[in-house]
Amino acid sequence: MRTVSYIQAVTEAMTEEMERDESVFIMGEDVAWNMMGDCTGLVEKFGTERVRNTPISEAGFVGAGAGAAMVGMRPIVHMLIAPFMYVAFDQIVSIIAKSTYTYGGQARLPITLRAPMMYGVSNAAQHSDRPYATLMTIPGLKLIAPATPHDAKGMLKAAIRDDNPVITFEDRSLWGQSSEVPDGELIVPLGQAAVRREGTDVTVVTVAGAITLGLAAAEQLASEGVSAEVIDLRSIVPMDTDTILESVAKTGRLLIADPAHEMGSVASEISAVVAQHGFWSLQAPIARVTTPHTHMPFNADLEKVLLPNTDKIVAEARALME
Amino acid sequence: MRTVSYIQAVTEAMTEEMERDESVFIMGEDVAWNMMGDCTGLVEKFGTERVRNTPISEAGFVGAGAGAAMVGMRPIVHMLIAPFMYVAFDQIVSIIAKSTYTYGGQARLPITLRAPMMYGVSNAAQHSDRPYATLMTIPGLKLIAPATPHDAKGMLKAAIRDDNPVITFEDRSLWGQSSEVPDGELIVPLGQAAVRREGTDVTVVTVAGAITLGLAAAEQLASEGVSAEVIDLRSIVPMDTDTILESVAKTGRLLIADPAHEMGSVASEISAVVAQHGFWSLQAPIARVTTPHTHMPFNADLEKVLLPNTDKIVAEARALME
Amino acid sequence: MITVDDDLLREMYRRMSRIRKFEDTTKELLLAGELYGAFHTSTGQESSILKTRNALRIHDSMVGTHRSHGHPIGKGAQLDRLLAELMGKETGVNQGKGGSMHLSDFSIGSLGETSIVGSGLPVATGAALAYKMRGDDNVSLCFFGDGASNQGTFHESLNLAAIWKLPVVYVCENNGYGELTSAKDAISVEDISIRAVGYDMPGVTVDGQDVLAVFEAVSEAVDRARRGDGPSLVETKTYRFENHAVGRLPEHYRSSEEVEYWRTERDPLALFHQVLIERGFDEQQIDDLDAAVSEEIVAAIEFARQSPAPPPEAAFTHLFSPSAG
Amino acid sequence: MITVDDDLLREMYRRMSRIRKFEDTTKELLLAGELYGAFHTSTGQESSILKTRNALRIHDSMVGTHRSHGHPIGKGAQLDRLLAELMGKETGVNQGKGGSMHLSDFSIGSLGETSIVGSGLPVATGAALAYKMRGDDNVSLCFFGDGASNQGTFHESLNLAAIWKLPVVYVCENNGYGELTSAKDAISVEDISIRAVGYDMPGVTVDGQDVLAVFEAVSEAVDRARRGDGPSLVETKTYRFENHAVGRLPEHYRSSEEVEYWRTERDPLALFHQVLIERGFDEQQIDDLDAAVSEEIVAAIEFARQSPAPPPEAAFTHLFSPSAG
Ligand SMILES: Cc1ncc(C[n+]2csc(CCOP(=O)(O)OP(=O)(O)O)c2C)c(N)n1
Ligand SMILES: Cc1ncc(C[n+]2csc(CCOP(=O)(O)OP(=O)(O)O)c2C)c(N)n1
Ligand SMILES: [Mg+2]
Ligand SMILES: [Mg+2]
Repeated sequence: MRTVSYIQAVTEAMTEEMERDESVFIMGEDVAWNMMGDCTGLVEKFGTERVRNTPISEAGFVGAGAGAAMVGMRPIVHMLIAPFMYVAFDQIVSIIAKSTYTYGGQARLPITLRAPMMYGVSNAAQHSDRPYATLMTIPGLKLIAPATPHDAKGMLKAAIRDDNPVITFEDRSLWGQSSEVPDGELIVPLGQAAVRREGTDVTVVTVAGAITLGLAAAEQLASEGVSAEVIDLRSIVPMDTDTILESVAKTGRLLIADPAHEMGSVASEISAVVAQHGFWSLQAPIARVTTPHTHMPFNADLEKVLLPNTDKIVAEARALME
Repeated sequence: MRTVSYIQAVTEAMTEEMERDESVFIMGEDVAWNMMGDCTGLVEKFGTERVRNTPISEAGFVGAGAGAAMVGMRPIVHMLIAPFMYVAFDQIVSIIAKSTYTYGGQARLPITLRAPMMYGVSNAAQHSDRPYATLMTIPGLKLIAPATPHDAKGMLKAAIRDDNPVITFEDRSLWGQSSEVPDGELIVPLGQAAVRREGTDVTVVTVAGAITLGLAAAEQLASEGVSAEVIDLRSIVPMDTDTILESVAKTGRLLIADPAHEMGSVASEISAVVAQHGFWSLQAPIARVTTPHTHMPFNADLEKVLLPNTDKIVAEARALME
Repeated sequence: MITVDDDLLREMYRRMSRIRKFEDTTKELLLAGELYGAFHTSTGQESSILKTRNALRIHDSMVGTHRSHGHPIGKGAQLDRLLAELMGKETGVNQGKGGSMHLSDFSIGSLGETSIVGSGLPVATGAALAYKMRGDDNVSLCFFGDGASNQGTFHESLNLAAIWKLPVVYVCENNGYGELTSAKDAISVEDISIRAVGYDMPGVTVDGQDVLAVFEAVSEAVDRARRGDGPSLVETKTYRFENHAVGRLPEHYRSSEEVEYWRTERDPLALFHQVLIERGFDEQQIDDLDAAVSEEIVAAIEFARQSPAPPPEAAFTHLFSPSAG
Repeated sequence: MITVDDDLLREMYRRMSRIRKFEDTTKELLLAGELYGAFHTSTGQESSILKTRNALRIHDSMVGTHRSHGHPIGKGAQLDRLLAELMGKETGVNQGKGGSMHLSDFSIGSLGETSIVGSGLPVATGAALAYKMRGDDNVSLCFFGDGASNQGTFHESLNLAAIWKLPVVYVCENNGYGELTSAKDAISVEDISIRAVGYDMPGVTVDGQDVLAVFEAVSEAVDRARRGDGPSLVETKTYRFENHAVGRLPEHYRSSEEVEYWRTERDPLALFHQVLIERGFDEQQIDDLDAAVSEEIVAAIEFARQSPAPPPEAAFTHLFSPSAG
């Protein structure tokens, strides 16, 4: 075991997979320059053909990733910041998500899109989205949001090896966090949620960086005598509804903490699944702690007004216990 | 009162608003040729400047609509088929949805996007999406799905007069349906659901063309002694959650019929709202009758397997009554 | 000047005839209600489509458009599985999931036709990127229409291919219209090939009804790509004899004289027939080629009709590829 | 050749000085922690930005980019409300909602800067469409970078403007880099202006550090647009003195010699200073202009610092415009 930061874990995953398989390569804006600090050492090891800078042409290079994947490569496409996917949206939806189905299984799309999310850092509306819910509406994509260095490494490696398109939403509020990662090979299968803390009174499901808030809230709730079970969703599609339903069967209460906008959120989807398939376990309403349906402002204090935080989670959880 | 088809109602709305206000114009692919039959008489009345054919450049002309709106025009942009919005997705999200907020209210975006949806007609995956749920995740857009000729006219006129971006999802399964529309001015305010049939046992909320299925199901349920209240959502954003919550307070049961894919659907959002704010009224799980999380196949029978229908609604409603 | 021997001439004619007869058949079956879906035929564009074996190898790939029946045929696909696909059958090349706008055949390098206008250009560019990275000498062929040349993906793809010197040939089939809109009203230049200047790549416009002219231009571009000298843009001026979508939509956007002129004076099959005669073929030889194709078509119809429909569960398969991941 | 009288020279210098001093100040305040956000400054690009009153009227509009501090200033915006915006204050031109990447001032025709690279081109094109449809003689000015010229929106916008003959001038500020990537590695042509050929519109490349050259090229394009003769593409070769984003990111992608060269030999302010002297201004006159600008800056800092922060409820306002609809 070593202590590794999230961003290092991401670099390790890419490095190991590129070493292992020649068909893996990374492309994106300024990746060869290691602009974001997440490609350290890659260009030195693999050269600028396999660590490939692209022009600012998201539709073009995302679609080129799809084409390369269809003939046998395994591209990692670096989106720089998640909302830049909007520029390439049609390629993601109409080509990447749909080709395997439309061509009756003839096409394989082993492509990984890395979509780091920046929010809460005064980048204003155009740069601060957390668009996993937007993409959840599109069948044919696997969506993940690893929340620990361990998962950042193991899930990214699984994503790269997956023969299907995977979009990995890296919450940049986690990039700097460090924790234990085993030496040697590490693969974390996609599609499984992780129980991060066991509890009996209320289930708190967290999405992406909300894990930090969820664990802090659980700590505080514990001091008030409320036992929260904290589940890190990790994989958005496929969604591990079994783990959530089992937990709710035990606790009878559900709160979902999700940094994205409330309407159509992953929080809403989880709520709907439980309201349909876990209804008889519920002893209280299902609470969603999300960002209200408005944009991210530039002003730092205004942004804080909108985003989920520990206090909001604690308050909602308390209300469920009444 | 006259009997008018949905598509005629749409044409009337555009004609009247273009007569009323010189700043209203329509652009899109082949609109001047009346390709889809929904622009009958427009080019003869208003000429090719105001009924403007565009090249196949969705990002370009949708964004141009935004720019024209910012300096005082009121464009109606015809998307032809809803999924073509993906090609213009960044302009819709980053510019149209966000500019009013980002510029602190300086920008007005009185633009209407008409997004006809074709599904169930063997157009295969790329042409058959019903992407209102995808866009619901984006704050700053008003989304409507009128389901009667009356609303098609009155809501489209309200949309054109609205100083904000409105996307109107026209379900083409409704285009050919006719019913009564009053003579003279007709404005239907956005943001209000409509109770289409009163009932006491179960609330059936329908989205877009699902109204046809919902009403047929209610008829059948009535013959089995189950009284269904059918609510036509009409406006997706803003969503009239009050009307839904009131109905559920009365019936204690909720089923949502939505032709879109289940994950992240409008059905899921409605369910989450009720599970959070109407929980104590609920006597049964919340049922969603939607399209499973997979793409639309070309084969007509396979497509039918996936789409909601009356039988599925009746069966789910029955299960709620047990 | 590339030499075209008799064998090659014969093969070219055979492929054109296959496309023509396939399209005539599909139109008939559609109007008779046996086929369905949004249906865009290639009749009139056969020359423009054709890339016979010398220009393109089996390992080379191609990407098509919504007007796609002809493209896999041009590359050598079997007609029976294509027709079965149009009937939505399990034996269809896409197992009934794709239909008219997505005919494909990965086994012969047809990576599928995509019906979002302009969306295929990045895909073809990416296939070329793979070939270049792997160091094999495959070439990627990319079809798109005049209308598609106004999509942003055109610009981004050509720029990418140019800076990376990718082995890709962009073939713009300019049939004069995008849906109902004339290219003249939608495109800022007369010849789309001039846009190649903006990417520092060769651009050429050829008579799309003259199969030998198309063959020469494309062969040159393919050779160039295969040599590692980078991408090219080839524009073929052609015409679609049928309406945008068969059996749908108004026809008021173009004159019947114009359609008539192209059908009678500029029919690529008739023009090529003429060439064959000049090159010493006799009518009998040509009739024999046509007859063989007709037999293939009859067999294809039979195959498609006899094939089973996919079972209901098939709606759920192929969302993902089976994967260890 | 456009004549530039002394008044105009003075005004040009004043605006350049305003941009330079504003940027020097914002950089200082940022590094001192008083400002925040992703921060792209225009230092070095002042000439390229400048469109003084004769070229552009108040009713003409402009659309900028993420590197946007200079653009509204160039069009005559007040510094105090811009600086207040960078501090996130209620008095900011965007009421604290936009920040560094969205400085705007609709009151003087700055329709806002948009930070998604390339996203402003359709918007500027649409403003021009409105002007044309209304028959007024406004012109729309569109700024974008070398990097942005590879986005699909560039292609689609220029084609739209060309076929519709819209009164829009596309000004590409080619500062040699998009983030860390050299234009040489990302763009398939040496001069971006050659891409105008693909749209049948005039395209010209000028020395972006020579304000008079920029002024002349842009004035000509603006006049042409105003006359109803359609769009143009003007490329200004310029350089950003600071890193892509101030206080962030590595600087290893370009040599310090290169930066030094541009700072010392190709500083647009110093070059213009020279011109003014040649045109008969004395140092005192120039000092006076600078001093007046410095005073304006001091006042702007004071104003921004004293201004209140927006109240928490402000997070919820402006999602929609108030509307009867
Ligand atoms: C992005 C997108 N916009 C619009 C359409 C509708 N559409 C289908 S075919 C077509 C015309 C395409 O014209 P062109 O590229 O010239 O091809 P052609 O049909 O002439 O072969 C259009 C607009 C579409 N399929 N995709
Ligand atoms: C669509 C999109 N992709 C990537 C980015 C990240 N980004 C911000 S500025 C920039 C470089 C832009 O280069 P250029 O257009 O030359 O403008 P400059 O910064 O040189 O003024 C990039 C890639 C972005 N903001 N938007
Ligand atoms: Mg065409
Ligand atoms: Mg630049």
